[in-house]
Amino acid sequence: MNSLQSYLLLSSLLFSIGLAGALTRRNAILVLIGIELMLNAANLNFIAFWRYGPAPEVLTGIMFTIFSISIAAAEAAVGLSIILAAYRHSRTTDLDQMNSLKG
Amino acid sequence: MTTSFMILAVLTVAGTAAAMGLRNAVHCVLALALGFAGIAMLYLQLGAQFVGFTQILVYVGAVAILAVFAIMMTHNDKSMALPDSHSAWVAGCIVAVAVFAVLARAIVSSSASAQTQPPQPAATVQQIGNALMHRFVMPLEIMGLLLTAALIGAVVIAMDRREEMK
Amino acid sequence: MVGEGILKGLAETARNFFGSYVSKDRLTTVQYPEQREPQIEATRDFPFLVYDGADWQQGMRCVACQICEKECPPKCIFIEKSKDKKPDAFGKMQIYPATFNIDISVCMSCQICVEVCPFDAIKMDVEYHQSSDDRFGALLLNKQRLSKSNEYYNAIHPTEASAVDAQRAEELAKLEAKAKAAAEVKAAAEAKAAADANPALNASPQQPAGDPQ
Amino acid sequence: MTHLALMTQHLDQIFVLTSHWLLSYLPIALQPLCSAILSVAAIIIAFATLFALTTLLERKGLGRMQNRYGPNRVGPCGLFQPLADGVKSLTKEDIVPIRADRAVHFMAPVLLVAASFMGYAVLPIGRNMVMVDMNAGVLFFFAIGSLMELAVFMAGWSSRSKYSLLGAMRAIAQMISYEVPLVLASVVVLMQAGSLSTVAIVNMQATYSGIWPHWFVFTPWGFAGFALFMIAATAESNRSPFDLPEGESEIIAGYYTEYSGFKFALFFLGEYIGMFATSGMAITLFLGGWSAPFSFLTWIPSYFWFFAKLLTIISVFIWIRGTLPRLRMDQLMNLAWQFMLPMTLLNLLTTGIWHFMLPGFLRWIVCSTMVIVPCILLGSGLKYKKKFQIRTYHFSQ
Repeated sequence: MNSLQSYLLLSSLLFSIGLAGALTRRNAILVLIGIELMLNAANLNFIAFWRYGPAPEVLTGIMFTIFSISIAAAEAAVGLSIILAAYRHSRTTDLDQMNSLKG
Repeated sequence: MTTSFMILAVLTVAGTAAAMGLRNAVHCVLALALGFAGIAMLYLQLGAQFVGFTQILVYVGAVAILAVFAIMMTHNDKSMALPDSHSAWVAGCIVAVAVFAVLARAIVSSSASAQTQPPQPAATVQQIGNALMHRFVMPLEIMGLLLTAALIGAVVIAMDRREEMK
Repeated sequence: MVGEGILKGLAETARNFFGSYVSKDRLTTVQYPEQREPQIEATRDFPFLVYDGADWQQGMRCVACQICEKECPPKCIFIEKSKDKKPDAFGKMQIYPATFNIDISVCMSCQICVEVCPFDAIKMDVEYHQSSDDRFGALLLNKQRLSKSNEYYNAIHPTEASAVDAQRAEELAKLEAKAKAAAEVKAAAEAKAAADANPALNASPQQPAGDPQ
Repeated sequence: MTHLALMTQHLDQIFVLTSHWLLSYLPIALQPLCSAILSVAAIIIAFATLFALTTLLERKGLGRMQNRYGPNRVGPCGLFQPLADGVKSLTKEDIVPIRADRAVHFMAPVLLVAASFMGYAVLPIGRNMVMVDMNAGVLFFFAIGSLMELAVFMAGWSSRSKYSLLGAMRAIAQMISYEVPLVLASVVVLMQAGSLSTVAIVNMQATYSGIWPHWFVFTPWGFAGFALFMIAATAESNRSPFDLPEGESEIIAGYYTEYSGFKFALFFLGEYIGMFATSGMAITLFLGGWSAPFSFLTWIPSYFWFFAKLLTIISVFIWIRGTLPRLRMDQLMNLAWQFMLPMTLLNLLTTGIWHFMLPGFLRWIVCSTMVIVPCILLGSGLKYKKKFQIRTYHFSQ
């Protein structure tokens, strides 16, 4: 039996992994990836709730996930280009070393 | 829990954990692609075919490749070889474990999550299309605008300004 | 018009495709093991040693002077002189090569050995079927494998070979005339000895027709 | 008469019936699994054979286009050449560069071949001959196609060779650039068919008015879409004239420079299988899938038509490879973003207009103009873009 609970637990585990990555990694790209992972965990939650929810025919969960995926794509593109610009400026992607605001 | 769910869950968790734990950044992204594919298959298992394929198309096909490109372009970064600092690692893991503990406790104790399997709801492409064109037409338009803005913004930000200065 | 060049190109390749089935002279490929292109006369690949007469050891023109060994740019020739001597084509006693090896995997077919040889003993071969599964042994040619008869030389490079033969005949005639003169000077007393001046010469039936005898 | 009709119907369904007959001997519980295994095996065998045939056809065809014979030694007319090639690649030494990332280096060709074979799951090869009739079949196909980029990157990166990495970067840049027009060109069909299911798309085209079929390629937008799709497919499958990722004269063999033996053969296989899959998708979307070109030819089995169309497209691919020289990188990108993308977007508009105009002659004129005029304008824009100067060589003078 696949219960809603198992999906929710899995998604919270994925969220925690993403969070751990975002907190521990020093490379900006990997931090961004960790954030993407947390987004994905939320998406999995949406789909699981759509599947087990009271009114699946409204497709709200699916719609939310589709929009979320699109936003995540946009976010990844902009985020990575910001990292590239920052790298070009400070010659590093290490977040600990990017400690100057002056352009 | 069925076997297929277990396999997919293990695959996804292993992929994402490797993505967050491996030393080599490119390995991280490849493992992440595996994790994304696992999530996509979980979507398929939940009956959300369209979202599953979109997940593969966007995450494995685009975001992972984009991340790989970013890593290659910042390749001569010496700090990549350095290990992540130990204290940050421990602190991050503690926070993550704490968050997971809270979430898991909430999920287990919640009455809503103990639901049994209802009949498979249908989410055909036609239904999704109709929903996008009627109920969700405004978000769709905003999404188009956002994606266009993100496209232009990404190009402008990532453009090398040194050539302009010449 | 956009794409006109592409269409022209496509038409050209299509014409080639169908044309190659219709007209055979489009296909210039020679189907090698069954068909051979006739070789031109100046073809050359690796050196060989010329001998006169039937016996390759007896008729070997090489006198082991080692000029070719010294001149060879990639140093692929190895010669060892003999201790004893044997008469050469002109009746003179000469040493001969006890060992004569050419490593044709090293040889670059430059023909310098041929050009420096004063005895016309080394010439260029046309035999190109040298492939072998023995990487070292088969490509290191020894004296026996290098020796080829003068008829063979005449067969593969007729113009060049007849010039060489004519020159050699001339030399031989000169030598003989000299010998005859010397014999006439010594004359009467040793008339019989002069008659058979060169027994080795008589053992060379392939000497060209220009032989004064 | 009915007897004949029944016989042709049986011939048409011979593979489906055989599969049903074979499965009927198995217990019910095993039937879905065995049915899947059976169809996967059938697809792998059929398309691997087609791959072998195509390599021979390609070498022979290219040879003839260059006034050569092509392979003619192994077997009659060189028919066993693919077999000899296979044996050769199997017995060759498998070399992995010493600094290569072994695991990734090994997985790249496997992923490539697996991804390229997965696309066949949604291709209707004949009537009732599709592995899974997915509701979002076309989306599945493109999603799987995007996996190939990852495989290419893995191959190029793990080899630790500059040629491999350059080739992989070129390949990915090219595949991403051409994926946009590829998907947009197929969207016109989805607009008109109103479905993402490949079976529904083919069924819609398999009807006739008079003797003429309703293939989408026989409309202005369909023809333009087909042409754009095929150009993008050529680039997607890294074939000449878009074979920059392999560019022998510059980067040896691109991303599979460091592969040898069987892994190299796997790359080769994956590339061809991917090409067949994209061609099969073009057939499904625009050329009516398994349907016969004339209504009076419907008695010929449906799978025959699919493979006939596939072989025709492959021949055109070979013909183009024998004709056109390789593009430069900037030409490639200009073509993608300055010609293909605007054309596909305009084609979307054309399709919309076609849909809402009344059937008739006017619709044809308007839509044809909308396709042809931008094509000429954009094409001439590409053509006269660069004014080349006489190059001077400073050091040689």
